[in-house]
Amino acid sequence: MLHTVNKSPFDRNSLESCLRFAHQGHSILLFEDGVYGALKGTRFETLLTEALKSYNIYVLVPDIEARGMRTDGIIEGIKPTDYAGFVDLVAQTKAVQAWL
Amino acid sequence: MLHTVNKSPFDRNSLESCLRFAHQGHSILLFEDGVYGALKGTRFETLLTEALKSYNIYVLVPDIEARGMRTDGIIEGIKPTDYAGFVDLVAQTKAVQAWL
Amino acid sequence: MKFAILVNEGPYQHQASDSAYQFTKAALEKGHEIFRVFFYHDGVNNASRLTVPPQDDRNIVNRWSELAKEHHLDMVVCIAAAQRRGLLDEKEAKRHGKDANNIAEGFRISGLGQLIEAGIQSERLVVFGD
Amino acid sequence: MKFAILVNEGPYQHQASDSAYQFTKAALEKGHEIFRVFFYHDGVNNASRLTVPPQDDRNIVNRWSELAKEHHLDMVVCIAAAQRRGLLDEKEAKRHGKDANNIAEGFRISGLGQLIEAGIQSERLVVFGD
Amino acid sequence: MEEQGVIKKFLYVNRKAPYGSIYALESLEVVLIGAAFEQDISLAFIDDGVYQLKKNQQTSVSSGIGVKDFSKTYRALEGYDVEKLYVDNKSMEERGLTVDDLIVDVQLLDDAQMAQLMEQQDVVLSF
Amino acid sequence: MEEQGVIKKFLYVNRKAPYGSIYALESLEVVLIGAAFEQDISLAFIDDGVYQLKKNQQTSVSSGIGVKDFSKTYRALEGYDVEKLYVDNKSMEERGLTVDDLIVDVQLLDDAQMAQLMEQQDVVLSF
Repeated sequence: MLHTVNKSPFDRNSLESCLRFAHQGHSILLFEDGVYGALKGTRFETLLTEALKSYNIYVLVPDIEARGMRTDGIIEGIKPTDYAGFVDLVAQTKAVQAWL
Repeated sequence: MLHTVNKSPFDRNSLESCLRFAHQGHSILLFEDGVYGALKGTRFETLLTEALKSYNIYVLVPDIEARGMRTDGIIEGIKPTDYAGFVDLVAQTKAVQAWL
Repeated sequence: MKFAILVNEGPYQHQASDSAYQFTKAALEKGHEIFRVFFYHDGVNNASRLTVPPQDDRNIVNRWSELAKEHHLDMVVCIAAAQRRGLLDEKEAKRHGKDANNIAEGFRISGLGQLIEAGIQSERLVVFGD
Repeated sequence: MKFAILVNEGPYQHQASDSAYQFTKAALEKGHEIFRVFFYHDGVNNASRLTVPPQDDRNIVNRWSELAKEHHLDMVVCIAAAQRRGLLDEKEAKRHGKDANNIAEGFRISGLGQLIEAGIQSERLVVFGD
Repeated sequence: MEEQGVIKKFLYVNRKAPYGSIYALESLEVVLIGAAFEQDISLAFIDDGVYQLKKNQQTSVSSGIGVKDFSKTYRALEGYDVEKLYVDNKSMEERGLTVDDLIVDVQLLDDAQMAQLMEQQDVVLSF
Repeated sequence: MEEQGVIKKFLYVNRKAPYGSIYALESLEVVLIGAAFEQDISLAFIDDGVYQLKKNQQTSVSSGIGVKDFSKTYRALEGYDVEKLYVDNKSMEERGLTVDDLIVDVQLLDDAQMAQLMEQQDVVLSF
């Protein structure tokens, strides 16, 4: 299953709820304001680093760049992708759950 | 100053930010989904009980009742009010800050 | 006392417009003056005369129009926000070559300066949003 | 593969419609089929032909209309959500005694059953919202 | 309304409080319409979504917050054969709620059970 | 545009990230218009609002997320005599940001200083 998270972890509880219910081996895509969770040096870095042990985590590069960040600022292990990659992720998994 | 908080503390960080910047003696009104913060028995009860030592905290009864709660479910010290009371609170303080 | 009201969200999706309406009504009932109600962001959608809410639900747009009529409220819709979102009066529709307009009675379209002016001229500004 | 897209927010206020558009475009470029794009909640406001965004900004409504034209997309606006928010086609306007309609080219108004059908008929449903 | 025998598992995920926004109400409207399609429907209530089911909601167009109370519609779901309502136990606990506070019968699920439920779905609708 | 000599303290409170929603952009539009009224204007950036000022934002109508980059407008504020930009230090720290990451010069404030700034205002605009 693919989980999508589009909200900043600083502002909302969506990422935390997603992590509570996602299965080992599931994929999680961070996009829109959700990309702030993918960055090194924030209060959430530990949470994400821990989550990487259980999930495949992706982050949408156009959203990262729009917000003034670069792919080298992403936590190691989180995979950068683009809209085409987003489409592939959806196609590869059985269902998508949006954590709105 | 009157601070208004209309978001659930479970969902957003607005109440916590408000409490970080409100001055001793300021008034805080919880309304809309913000009223969930005023209830006894939730994870935020301690935070609100502590905040009552520094602030005058109000909660909008029509929003409480709409959501199936009753005034006897409100944390002791938080004052129930209605729209007319909301108007008075605004009139009594120099400025209003909405924590959207 | 002189109040100004800012509404940042559209009808139905968020409670902001409902709360702003109840507050405005209560303030008027207490004898306060409402200098202006300003609609910004998606709040501009509160001014559409094309809404058809279910019969058993409140009619947010009409409620505002009626309150305005009764109390001579100045209800201003931000022109920039309205253009982005498709809320036009006859003049704006003509100016942009659109074949229809959708503004409801009691609302007028004007600039953001009207919000600043409301902040200056009123004694309290109360903001309702998401 | 056959995708369905659900858009829950209006244009400009939230990024949902932008993201949904970029996703849909990318899916089409990869040769996938889009069974339907369904607009719900404030998402119905993406279908207004009265928007006039600033010249240097994207035109969200036109972008959808053009994509639909090019790829024969089925873009459906939820009737119940649209009525509440003032998004009408000619037939709906007539039915409710409204003097104007505001739906843009390429969109059609229909019931929520079309969303369920999209869930059944497509292989993946992707939701964009706030 | 039959779709030629295709039966999919649909999950409606409700994570938002009622009244502050319309998502709860409009989600319920989809559920009601969707019931006619004879799919395998489940509803999950998580985070502030559990508040949607709180008993004793009290407001009307002419009183309270001026918005109609739609909570009784959850009781009507049974009549539409929508009977699988699942509530996240942790969300209930954090809010000091028990099943007695809810307007309908539900099944309380722990994290693992809710995760299992989600895993089985074909279509997940979240608003 | 003068208002007969009335000068009020206006504070714009920015707590939301850019692009995910329009609040940051439309807040800035109010600031620009408001500058013509010769009031005493301050801008506060708190929580995800600090991200509005991040350097190197990169998107346009035809690339990236397809939304125009408006961050350069913050640089233009000085030309409108809007010079009091205050940033919450704790929000910066939690996000691993320093003033070097920001597109404009700002003053970092601790909790007490920011509270003091808010206390002095006549009108607080939050979006």
